[in-house]
Amino acid sequence: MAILELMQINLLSPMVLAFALGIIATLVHSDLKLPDELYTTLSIYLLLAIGLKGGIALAETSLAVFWAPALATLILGVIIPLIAYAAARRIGKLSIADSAALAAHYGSVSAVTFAASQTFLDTIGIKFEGFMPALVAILEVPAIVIALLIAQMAGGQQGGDWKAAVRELLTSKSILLLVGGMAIGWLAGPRGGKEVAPLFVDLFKGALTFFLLELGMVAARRFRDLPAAGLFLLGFAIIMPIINGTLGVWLGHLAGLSLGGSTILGVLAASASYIAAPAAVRIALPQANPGFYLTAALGITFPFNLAIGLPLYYTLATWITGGA
Amino acid sequence: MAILELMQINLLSPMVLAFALGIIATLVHSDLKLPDELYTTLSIYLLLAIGLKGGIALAETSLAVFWAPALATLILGVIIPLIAYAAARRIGKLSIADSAALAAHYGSVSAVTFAASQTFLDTIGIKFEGFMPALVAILEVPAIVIALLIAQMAGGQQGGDWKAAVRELLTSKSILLLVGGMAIGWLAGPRGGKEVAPLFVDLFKGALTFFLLELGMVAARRFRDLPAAGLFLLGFAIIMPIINGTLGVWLGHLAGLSLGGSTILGVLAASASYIAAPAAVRIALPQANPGFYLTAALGITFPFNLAIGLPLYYTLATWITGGA
Amino acid sequence: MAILELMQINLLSPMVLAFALGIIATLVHSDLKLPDELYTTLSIYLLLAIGLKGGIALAETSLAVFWAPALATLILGVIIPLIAYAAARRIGKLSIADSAALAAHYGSVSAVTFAASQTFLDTIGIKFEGFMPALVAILEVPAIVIALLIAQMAGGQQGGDWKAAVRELLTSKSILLLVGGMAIGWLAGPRGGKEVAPLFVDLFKGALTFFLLELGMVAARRFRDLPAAGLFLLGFAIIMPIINGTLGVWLGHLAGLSLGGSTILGVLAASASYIAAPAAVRIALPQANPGFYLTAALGITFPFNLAIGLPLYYTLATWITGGA
Amino acid sequence: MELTTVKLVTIISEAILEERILHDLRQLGARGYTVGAVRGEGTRGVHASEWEGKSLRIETLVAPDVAESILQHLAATYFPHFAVIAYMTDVQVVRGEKFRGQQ
Amino acid sequence: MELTTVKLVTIISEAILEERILHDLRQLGARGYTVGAVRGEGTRGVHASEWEGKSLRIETLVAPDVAESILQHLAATYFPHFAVIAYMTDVQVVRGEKFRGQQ
Amino acid sequence: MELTTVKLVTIISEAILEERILHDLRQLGARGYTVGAVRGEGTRGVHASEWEGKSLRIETLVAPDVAESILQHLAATYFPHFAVIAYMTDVQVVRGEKFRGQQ
Ligand SMILES: Nc1ncnc2c1ncn2[C@@H]1O[C@H](COP(=O)(O)O)[C@@H](O)[C@H]1O
Ligand SMILES: Nc1ncnc2c1ncn2[C@@H]1O[C@H](COP(=O)(O)O)[C@@H](O)[C@H]1O
Ligand SMILES: Nc1ncnc2c1ncn2[C@@H]1O[C@H](COP(=O)(O)O)[C@@H](O)[C@H]1O
Ligand code: NA
Ligand code: NA
Ligand code: NA
Repeated sequence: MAILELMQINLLSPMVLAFALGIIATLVHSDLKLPDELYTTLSIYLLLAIGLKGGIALAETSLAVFWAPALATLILGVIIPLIAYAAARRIGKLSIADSAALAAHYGSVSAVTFAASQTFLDTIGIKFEGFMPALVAILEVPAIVIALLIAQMAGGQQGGDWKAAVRELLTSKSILLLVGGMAIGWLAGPRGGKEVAPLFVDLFKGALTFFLLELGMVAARRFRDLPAAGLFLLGFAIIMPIINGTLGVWLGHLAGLSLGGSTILGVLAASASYIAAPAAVRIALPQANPGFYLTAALGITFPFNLAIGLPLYYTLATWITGGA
Repeated sequence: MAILELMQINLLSPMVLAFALGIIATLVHSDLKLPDELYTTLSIYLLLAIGLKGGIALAETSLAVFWAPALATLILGVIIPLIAYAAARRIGKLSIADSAALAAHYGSVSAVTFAASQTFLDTIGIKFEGFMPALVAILEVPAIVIALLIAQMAGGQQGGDWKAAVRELLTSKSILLLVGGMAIGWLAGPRGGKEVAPLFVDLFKGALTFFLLELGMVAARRFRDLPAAGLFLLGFAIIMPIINGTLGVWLGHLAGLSLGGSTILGVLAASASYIAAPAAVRIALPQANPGFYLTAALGITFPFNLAIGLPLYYTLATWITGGA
Repeated sequence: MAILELMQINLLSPMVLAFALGIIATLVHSDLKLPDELYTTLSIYLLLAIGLKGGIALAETSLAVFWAPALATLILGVIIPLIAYAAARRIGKLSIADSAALAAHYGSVSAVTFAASQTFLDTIGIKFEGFMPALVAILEVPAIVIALLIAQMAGGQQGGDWKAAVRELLTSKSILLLVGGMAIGWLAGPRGGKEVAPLFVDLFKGALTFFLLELGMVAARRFRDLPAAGLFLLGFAIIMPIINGTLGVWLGHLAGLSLGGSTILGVLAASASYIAAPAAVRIALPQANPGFYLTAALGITFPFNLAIGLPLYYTLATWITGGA
Repeated sequence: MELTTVKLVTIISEAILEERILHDLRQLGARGYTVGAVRGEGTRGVHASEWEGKSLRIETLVAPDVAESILQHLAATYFPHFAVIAYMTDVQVVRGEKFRGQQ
Repeated sequence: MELTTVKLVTIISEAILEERILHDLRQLGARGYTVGAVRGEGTRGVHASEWEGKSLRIETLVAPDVAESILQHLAATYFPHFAVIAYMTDVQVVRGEKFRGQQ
Repeated sequence: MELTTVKLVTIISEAILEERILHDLRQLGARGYTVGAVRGEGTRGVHASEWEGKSLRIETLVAPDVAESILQHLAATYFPHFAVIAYMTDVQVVRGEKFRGQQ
């Protein structure tokens, strides 16, 4: 399929359309407001469901197949924050704290972007490795830790509580649900999984659609901060994912992932965290400006990946893997 | 089927029984209380689901089939508020503001009553046009605008902010979700729709049942205001829907709708809004007494339509359409 | 199957694993927190779903089959609080109020433990009578009333409002939803039930898993009060359910219940209430220490029953009923 | 603008007592109240209703004598066995008669 | 530590008026606000927005003259037809300039 | 009835600081607290935790000296980088010893 056709399929999925509806709702100042509790519930559900499915798949995966993709993911978790930090500090002339904060966000991963990529590949009929959620868990933490380390070494870290941030990170709900869900899936196996499939599998895409409606409203509120963020941030939030995505696809291919698997590793690399990273950064780098990192991650990169990134990284993957 | 048999089928549906349970819960002063957030979530879900299904159907409907029912619906949206206003002002001797408020509520439409009518027809095995949700959207707004216009022309409108009310109305969550859901369904088409069907189709009746449990409790709290509302309002809230329902069925038949479609247009005409209208009226006609319009719409007309109206309008439709 | 194998199956169910994940989340001080509204919603859902399924089954049950198990259940509701009160007062030397409070909790029943036992029997492929939820409703109230009576006769009841507590109990949400759900199921019958089955049947196990995640966190918070509760309470909260469970299995067998039915009656007898009883006791016996009864019921007995009790009572039932 | 000083009484209570306390307030002369959901910790340790949901924060604007009788009543009725606290403060309102009424 | 006394204005209002009241507050010189969800009952009986969700409890810390003009404005604009009440009280803050500003 | 005057300290804070602030309150001598969920806007623009949920409204009844040390501590520790404000006021309670304690 040509990239334009892929983009059309992607843009016309209920998921992306719901995101667009959320944006519209905010722009026309609608009184639509999803309860905070619904948002929290859906994010817990999505993380647990992603983990569960991954755990069940992992139970049937041999270490021989898994180690190379896992290593590739870890490498991404080290390299991306370094690139992101350098770009923000050298080219963008941002402060140490702001640069490290961006590095943490772009090095880590967005579980919802991951979920959207699964759904996208399902729709166009491309298979991928079942253990991909395990890579989400592997990629989530290290980049944040490395970014905080950079900040500390560069002397930009004052007033923040570094150790508290790492502790918070490891026990954060996103890690706990993802890893916990995987453990449940792995221990309960396919038989246990089948019992809860009506909730955790069948409803997944619908729940994701609902969630993206809310996320569209959140992202649109970020748009207001775009002018203040400036041109550098806009460029950063679009070019950085393309670089990281290419890197991810390529490393995935080297590590032996399939076309679908390489696409998803590209998506993971390209995506910017907006659950784990903001919380950790707020604690460890309180002087970093949330107006920068949240606007970039949630206001620009997330919509970009959702609308354009998914078909783009897939097309890249067909080139790099030679179409299979 | 005889009307008594239809009424029995309707009254013994889980939906209507849940509504009754909600009423009982309030009357016995149970501590049962559904979280407000659940109520909000369910109403968002129902509106979005109604819109989605309608949009998918609309994608497969030709304008040649659609224009006549759409026009009939618009006509209802103009006539009903005029009748309702005249009845409230002349017969009921209510103030201009109170009369216009009632006109707005009875001219507009209750999405939940619509959903219940779909479920009822499903149960007795009667088909209807897939584009009916589009008629819900068409009927929701005009009547409210016309009622506010009447109030302004009659000089009863003081202190309210008319323009703000119409703006609020057009961007209100019920319009946004209904129209937005239709756009999503229309653009995503049957393929996209199938992906989210486990959430938005399979769970629909269950969610409606849950919602009606809450609505039963809300309606029962309205019962307390019944004595203050007086005999006129009680009559109005029962006779008005019968007149409007007959009008709706008849216009639907003239416009070429099937037996099921005519029944539903009757239900739409008969139903009274309690989401869009109260919000708009509160802004534009603050001096109107909510004790009147909410008690009538939610405390009398809604239960009447749910328990008796559905089989009644269907029976009317079998007479008017000649049984097919 | 040997008991160890049964225990393994039980411990590796998604349900029990989710409970364990909730405990871990609390022990590592994770920021995971399910919204209160989700908790409330799930508990309403579970009670309504249990009732519904029971009501549908009850519609197909003849009184000839039902009266003996119902009587056996009533007897349990009278005997268990007497045993529990005597044990707490004589052996544990607790105050009259604290002893009666424990009696109320252990005499009544935990709907979630019941749901877990259904799921457990499903998993190991053991059938049970469909009318079991009716027994949950029968067992819920009497024990609490009897316990409050004991307290009053023993003179330990001061300052509490006995009549208010019983009124509160009979209109409490757990009774209302259970009995109301049964009435709906009974009236709507299998046809109506099928319409709402995607929500109330298919999603049941998934919802239970979600609920147990939260309950694990609640139970773990109770662990902190364990040292203060003392050794007697620990023993009471483990030995009491074993005694009651044995009694329940045996009476169930006498009343003609199947292997599965006897197991479940054992589970009902063994389980301790933590929805209806705490609310009633708080009103009627305010001087009883919640640190005792909640810690015992929720912090010890519930996890014990969930992890060890289910396979244990089933094994007991295979012995007592002679394996069928 | 004529401002009047009335008393704002704030009560933090277990959720289970809601109906009871609101009833008492009305009896004692309060003509309105506002309730919000909170959670908290004090000296009494665990609440029975803790895991069942939130506690309540009840506010009522009343005349000074009503305020005193409310505090007195709460202290006598609920402080011994329930997790309830209450305090009052002076606030200024427009049209004080709405809150003072003729008790 | 230098403490300054400013006015805390508390408004209980139907949810439907949120945007309007917050807009008014800004116009009248408030430089911040905090909103919580509450429910309640007063003398006016039923609210239109009652079943649609909660009422709001809006708090704003402002200079005394701003507080007075807020109360005056609310009394004139909303008290007649809407379920709105408002009151103010003195509170002490560190760094009062944040709340007093140069209106 | 013997009424005592104690200080009510109210803190509006990003949710992320909850554990930290409650810990500080205990250290500084508070013997209880009440927390509610709110949202708001001030001069500092966006919160990091904004989209992650609500802010918190923390109230604690304490002796006057404790109140002052809480305000001082918050101003020094959190005001520079976090969206936190705090204020205190006098309130009257029955049985003040519950809140004053022996710090
Ligand atoms: N010093 C305090 N400041 C604020 N709230 C308090 C204080 N002490 C108790 N509370 C509140 O009152 C409830 C009951 O307190 P207690 O009876 O001391 O356990 C607690 O859950 C808190 O919400
Ligand atoms: N005396 C009062 N004390 C506290 N809150 C009140 C009082 N009167 C009214 N309210 C609140 O203000 C809202 C509107 O009151 P009203 O306009 O009197 O119906 C009510 O829903 C309550 O939340
Ligand atoms: N003047 C004010 N009145 C009431 N609340 C305020 C005020 N200023 C700030 N706040 C609250 O404190 C939070 C942080 O404010 P700021 O640090 O100024 O952004 C806001 O989100 C509001 O909830
Ligand atoms: Na990334
Ligand atoms: Na209508
Ligand atoms: Na029991």
